[in-house]
Amino acid sequence: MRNALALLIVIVLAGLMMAGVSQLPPPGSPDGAVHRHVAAHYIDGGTEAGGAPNLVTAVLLNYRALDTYGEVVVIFAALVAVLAVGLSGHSRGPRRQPDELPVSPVVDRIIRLLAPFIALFALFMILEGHVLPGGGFQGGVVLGALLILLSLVLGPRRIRRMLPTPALFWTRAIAPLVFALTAIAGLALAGWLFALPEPAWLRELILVGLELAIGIGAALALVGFYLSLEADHHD
Amino acid sequence: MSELLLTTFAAVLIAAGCLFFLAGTIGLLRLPDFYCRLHATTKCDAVGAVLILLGVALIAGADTQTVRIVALIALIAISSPTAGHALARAGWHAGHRPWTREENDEPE
Amino acid sequence: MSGLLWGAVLFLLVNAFACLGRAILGPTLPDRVTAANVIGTKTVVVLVLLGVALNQVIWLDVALVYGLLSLTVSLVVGRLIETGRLKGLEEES
Amino acid sequence: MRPISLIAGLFGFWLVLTAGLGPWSVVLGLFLAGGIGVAAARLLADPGDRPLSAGELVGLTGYMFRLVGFILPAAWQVVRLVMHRRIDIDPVVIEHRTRLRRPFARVALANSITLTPGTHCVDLDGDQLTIHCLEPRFAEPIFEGILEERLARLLEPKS
Repeated sequence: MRNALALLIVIVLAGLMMAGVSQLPPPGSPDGAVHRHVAAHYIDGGTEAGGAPNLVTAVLLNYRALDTYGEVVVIFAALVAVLAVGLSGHSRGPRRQPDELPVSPVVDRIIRLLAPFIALFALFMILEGHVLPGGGFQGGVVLGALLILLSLVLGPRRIRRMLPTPALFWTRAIAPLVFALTAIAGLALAGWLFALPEPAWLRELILVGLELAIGIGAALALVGFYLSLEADHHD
Repeated sequence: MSELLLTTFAAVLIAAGCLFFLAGTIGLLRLPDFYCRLHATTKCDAVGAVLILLGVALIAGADTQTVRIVALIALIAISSPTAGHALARAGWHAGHRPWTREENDEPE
Repeated sequence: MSGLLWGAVLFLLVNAFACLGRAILGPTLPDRVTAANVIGTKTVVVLVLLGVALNQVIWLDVALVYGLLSLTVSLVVGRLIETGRLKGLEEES
Repeated sequence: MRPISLIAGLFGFWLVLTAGLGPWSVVLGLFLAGGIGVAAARLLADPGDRPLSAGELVGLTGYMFRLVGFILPAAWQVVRLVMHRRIDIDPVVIEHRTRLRRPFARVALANSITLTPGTHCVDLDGDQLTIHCLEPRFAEPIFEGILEERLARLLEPKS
């Protein structure tokens, strides 16, 4: 019964969405409103006003910074929800002895070989993310994957020790916090949310800071998911 | 002329890669148990992906794209057998018993 | 030439959907993860093909990210199954 | 890997990734490669093994190219196998004791076995390899030890 209800809701929502999509101008058609007014304006002044060398980043972190802020908050909320569920499972779950079975030596050695390159790739995505389109989030996801792989090799305990709980508690929230600070600073100094200050290098620095916050937030969300799953029956 | 030759060669590589991917898919669907399916997918995925990426690298020519494709080829060549091994070992230690011909005279 | 790339993309997508059949049929969790792993490899190749066909270098970076994530998923789920945190053999209802 | 060759390799990878992004990114790359190299040497060094040297890595790359001679027939064999109307296999699981002593050499052997025809490495524990074979005859090349011979020459020089 509940399944049928859920299916009905999904079908209705999907129908509404499809109806909405069918009203959109065909993608790429030059006479859609988006292409005639908004896009032209972005392309004309986007790089200069946005402070980022890349147009996609300028749109993501400046023109649509409020949207991005919303996305960051959604990810953070998902992390909080999973941690809440995971922690309740933790207290009920049967206690198990620490692993008898060591990780496969093949997996272990291959991770040891690849990890430095994955780390460099993650930092590349985060730090150069404002030059190339949309890097911070992907970079953070790779960083999170790297931490999870390292926890296979070094054991989750050592990863937990590397990320001590109080620091982790606040850095998990780093992305929403940094975004909120930027927004409020813009409001206070220039009169509107997410206003960026004048010298170009300062703008670029702030954008790198935002990318770093997104990246670290994404990484810790991923690691948080994994560690709560890992801790479920054990330790 | 040599351009045509290069494109033809790239096309052959990509087509061969697609053939191997198809074999991997059929193997995944038809073979009788998890270990046999891993045989098919690990080998065919590694070979198919590397062949297609080589073909694409030929088309892209010397470019920033090509070095990334080479990095991807190295990643797949290392990760494909490792992932195959990790999954096989997982099944093995979870107690998954391999399919044998004596027990199941009729395959599939 | 770009027709060749698009043809390969289409072919691989059809293949990926066929692999989805194994992910749905199972019957065990390792089978499903294997299917997911295979689909991941195909996705990486499709991203590269599209990146070259549309001349977008960034898609190759996305392909690298996707390949790394696909490897991570296989290794981590494999580890969770072999230490018994995920039950690998029960047929799900 | 040894810290020096690791840092060099990381910096090369950085240059490849950032091609054409300007002088500051080169400085940043040197800094990051150095930092990651030192951290990896402290955190990720294999406790039971000496690090791989640059020469051994080059040797391994060459080994992988020669392995193609095994991998292509392996994939082709799968193609022929699955296209048959009736799949004719007789899988067995065998154990093999390798004479390779270096952990990384054993890992390389396990992955090579996974890519050679009809065999798939299921477990590696010490010197004990558990191998799933599609048919018993595919195990023969492993017992002959061609791959072990090559890996021993590359990674375990008699000194």
